[in-house]
Amino acid sequence: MSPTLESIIITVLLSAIPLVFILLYALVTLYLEMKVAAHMQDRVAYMRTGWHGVLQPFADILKLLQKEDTIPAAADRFLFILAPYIVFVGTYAAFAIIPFTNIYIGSNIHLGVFFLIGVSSLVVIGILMGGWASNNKWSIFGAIRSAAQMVSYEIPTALSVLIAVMITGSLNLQEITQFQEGGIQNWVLFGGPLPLSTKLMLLPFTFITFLILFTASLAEVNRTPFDLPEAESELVQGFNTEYSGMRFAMFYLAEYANMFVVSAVAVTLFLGGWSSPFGDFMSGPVWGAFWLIGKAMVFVFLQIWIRWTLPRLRVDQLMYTSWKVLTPFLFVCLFAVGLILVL
Amino acid sequence: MTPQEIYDNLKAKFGESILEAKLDALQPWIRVDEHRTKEICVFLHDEPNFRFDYLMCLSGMDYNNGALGAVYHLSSMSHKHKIVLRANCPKENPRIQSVSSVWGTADWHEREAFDMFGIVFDGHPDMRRILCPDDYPGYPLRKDFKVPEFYNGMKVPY
Amino acid sequence: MTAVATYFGNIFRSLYTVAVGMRITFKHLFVPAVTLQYPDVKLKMPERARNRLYVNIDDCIGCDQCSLACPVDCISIETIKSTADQDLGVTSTGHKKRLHVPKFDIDIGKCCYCGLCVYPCPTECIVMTDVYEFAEFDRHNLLYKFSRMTEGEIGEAETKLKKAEEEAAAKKAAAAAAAAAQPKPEPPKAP
Amino acid sequence: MSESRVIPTNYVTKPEDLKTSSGRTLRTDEMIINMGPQHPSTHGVLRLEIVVDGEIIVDAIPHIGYLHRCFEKHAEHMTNYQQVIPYVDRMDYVASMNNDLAYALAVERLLKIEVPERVEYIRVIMAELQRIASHLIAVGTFGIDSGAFTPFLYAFRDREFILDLFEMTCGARLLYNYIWVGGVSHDLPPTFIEKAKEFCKYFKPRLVDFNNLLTYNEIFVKRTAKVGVLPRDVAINYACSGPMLRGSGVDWDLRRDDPYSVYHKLHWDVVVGKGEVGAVGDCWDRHIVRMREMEQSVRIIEQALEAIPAGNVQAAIPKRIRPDHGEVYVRTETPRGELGFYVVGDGTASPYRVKARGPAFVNLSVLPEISRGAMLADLVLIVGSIDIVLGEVDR
Repeated sequence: MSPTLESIIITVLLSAIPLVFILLYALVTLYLEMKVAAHMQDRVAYMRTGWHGVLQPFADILKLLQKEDTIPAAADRFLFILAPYIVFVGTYAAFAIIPFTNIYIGSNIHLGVFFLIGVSSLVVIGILMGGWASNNKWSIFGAIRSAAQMVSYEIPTALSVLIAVMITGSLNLQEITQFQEGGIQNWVLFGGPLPLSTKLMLLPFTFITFLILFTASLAEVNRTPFDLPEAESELVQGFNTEYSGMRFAMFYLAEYANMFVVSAVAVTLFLGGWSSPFGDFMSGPVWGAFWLIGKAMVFVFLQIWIRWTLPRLRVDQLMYTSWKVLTPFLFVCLFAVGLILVL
Repeated sequence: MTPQEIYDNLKAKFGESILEAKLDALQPWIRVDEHRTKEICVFLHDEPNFRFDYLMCLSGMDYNNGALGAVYHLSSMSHKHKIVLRANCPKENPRIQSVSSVWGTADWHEREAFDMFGIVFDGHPDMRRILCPDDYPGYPLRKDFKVPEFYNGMKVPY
Repeated sequence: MTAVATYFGNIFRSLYTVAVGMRITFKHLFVPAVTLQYPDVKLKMPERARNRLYVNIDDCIGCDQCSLACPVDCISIETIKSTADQDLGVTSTGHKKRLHVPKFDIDIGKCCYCGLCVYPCPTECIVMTDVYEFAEFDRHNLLYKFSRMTEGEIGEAETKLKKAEEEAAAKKAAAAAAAAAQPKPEPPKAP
Repeated sequence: MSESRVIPTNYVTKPEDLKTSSGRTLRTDEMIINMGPQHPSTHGVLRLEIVVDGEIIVDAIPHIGYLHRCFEKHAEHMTNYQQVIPYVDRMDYVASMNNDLAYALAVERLLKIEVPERVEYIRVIMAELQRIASHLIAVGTFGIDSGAFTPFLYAFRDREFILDLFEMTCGARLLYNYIWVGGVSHDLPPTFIEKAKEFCKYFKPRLVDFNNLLTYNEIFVKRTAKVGVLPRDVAINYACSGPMLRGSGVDWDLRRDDPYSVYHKLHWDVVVGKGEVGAVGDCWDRHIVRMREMEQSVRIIEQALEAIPAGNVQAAIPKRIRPDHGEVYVRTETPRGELGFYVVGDGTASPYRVKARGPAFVNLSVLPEISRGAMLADLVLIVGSIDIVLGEVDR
């Protein structure tokens, strides 16, 4: 075979790994969300399908797949069909730059973080397309709300990522993780491997930035308390009201994948990605994957936990928090970190 | 204020439009002329020593002798006294003056009385049926109401 | 300054109350669940539970009290008077049974389970049991027929009744004729 | 959050208002949405025709009648007054014990019957237990309307205790037909008293948990403060009652101001909204009034359980109810407000006319008044805070 054909096959194979990972991960998170939500509400989720409902995620997926996915008569057919795939592409593309271990990364581009910010706004287009195409008043509401929300939360996400990049000095996520290698004290959250004096000065700002990054990423993923686009009690189901069957499954999968992407990026930037917290005790290619996925799952659990505790914000409060609370704080942190690094 | 005093004041103020009263009943009531109910109610509502600011219940009635009627149960929160007003009207052309401008709650009560008995309240902002569908034949709570056999082509059982 | 105070006050209160809320839900992760796995673990019904109706037809004297008391008229009873020679026996509560009950139907689909029919029954033959799993695939099966009289018995009771009525009618006619024939010759006796 | 948010009055943009840079008029129009009978947060089959300009509501027109079951027509065709009680149960199916109590009191006032002391105490205990159960549903669904799903399940877990108590006494869990004209159908079972005490002890810490999780949560507070503000005089003019009225700061409770049964013998205080968070009479006030009313109800139940005398509960049940000509309007305090029955007797055994004045029907009529200028997400909360049950609205 000609070398180009070979490289194409290799890249296809390499890109298939995250897809397999997403499917496995989605099953686990579906089960996790179901069980955690149930036990937090003093009830027991499914116990019938398999031991303690283990097979329920498969049952859900199968149900969604074999369900008839209707297209509303007055819907804009082409956009309606395209929307879920755009949303999934937006999420799946972000997997390319997450460094799972020191040897494996989708594509080791030097503008990883820049690419991430660009791709995650693709999701907004997909949601807008879905909301507009289903020709339903509620979905229009959901779509417009989610557009406003996503756009206004791009700013805090981008700023907090900028602060992390300022501390580490490179846009390539692999290098960022290598910068943080060598135990917990080198994590960016605790000031990175800089001399102790700068670390101590950096500490409060990196904590605030990490907290803001996590909150803003909650809004990116449309999770409570920012789940206005699909607010059950007001907009029935928001932009995916008219979707059913396979397309709804695609939206669903995209949301779960997005949950992982967001927590994986937060972990890579601030908590040292695949580097183990005990220096080089448990580090190595296989351990690296374990550490990254473990830390990311902790944050996925945190998102689920928040979802079943907090009520929902109103649209104007949503905007208020983004523009008047998160962004000003980040400017202060940006200025302070810049100053400290220069000293 | 005992019902007797209320009756005397009303008789003094409105004279002939206070038609009859039964003050020894379990709950004393006064019957008023149905074309001046609004004035009487405004008087009852604004008069300082009456101050009937709470219309508890307005119910339509079919007296089964060719007369329909509306019964107003009024109470005052400050003075803690109650009175019952009645306004009757003939079955052929049932019209009573609306009091929805005096008490906001009368708006929906009067629409229900219209829906159930067919009593039209003059001066009501939005006189249409509230519970039954708009094209429902007849007024259900009248004593001589026959349940229609078919409604919009649907067979009404029983 | 108050604007800045409220600004930071809001942020602090939001973080604090969110943390309090999350502590509560986390605590509930370790509280045992309250759900019962229904088909395996059944809730014990108290003895006054009002679910399915049951009629002990032997004790029923056909007095129609329960169908009068029912607000939704879901009980329909038909009775045939028994003639003198038939002895229907005595109910467990000592009431003499004088009526055959060929038809005692309760449409449990219409019943509103209010229990008003249980109180007026003199022989307490209608009872609300605590059986609540009586769903049916066909609505017509919800019409419970409690009477156990076969077609033959009903036919026989009817013919007997008709015969007894004819005799009674004949006897009354004869007595009336006889009474009409006698009054003149018999002078009123002295008191 | 922006405290001084002035709700725009003229939010309807007229076509000539908006000019694009090139001078063309940008025509904007309002959208009419049907928050139709089938909607996750209308608490039943209520249709709200909302005229919306963007997210701000220009007008909300409620359409009711989808659950109209002709209660009043049924009541006139019953063969005796006792048979109306199962229908009264089904009117406000969330607080049916209070409905029975209201109807029974009305007919007893008509027949001028005196009820033994023990029955009065049983009725107070049952009514207050039902108030807690009904408030738990109201508060739980209010949490769901604002997006928090967990409080609803905690509320239902606690409500199961009360339903078990009811089932132990009268055999049914939702529609009881327990309070009859002149008494109650069964006397309390022997284990009832200490089981009820056990519930009171169990329930108090649960309320504190519930408040910390939902009521004092800053997001919930921001969602409900200054939303759907019902001023005092509008509340009285629209004859609102119950938590709607007390939420607006009016100190009015029928159990104290128009006393019936043995409430005058028990000590408890009326909870009034004081606008601790936003304005007086907003959604949060109505919510906190319901929460604190539950604590008062527990206090009442404990006192009533102590003071319950012995006696025959079926003593005053009349064999044949034949009231002479007369009419009576009796009102009682149900969880949603003032439920009044106007019963007219005409000498026969079946009632001539029974008019039920449902509190939810009246409280709902004030909805257009308080939801103008609110946002769509607020309308959901305003409907939730009014706590309507469509069985009672439509009768």
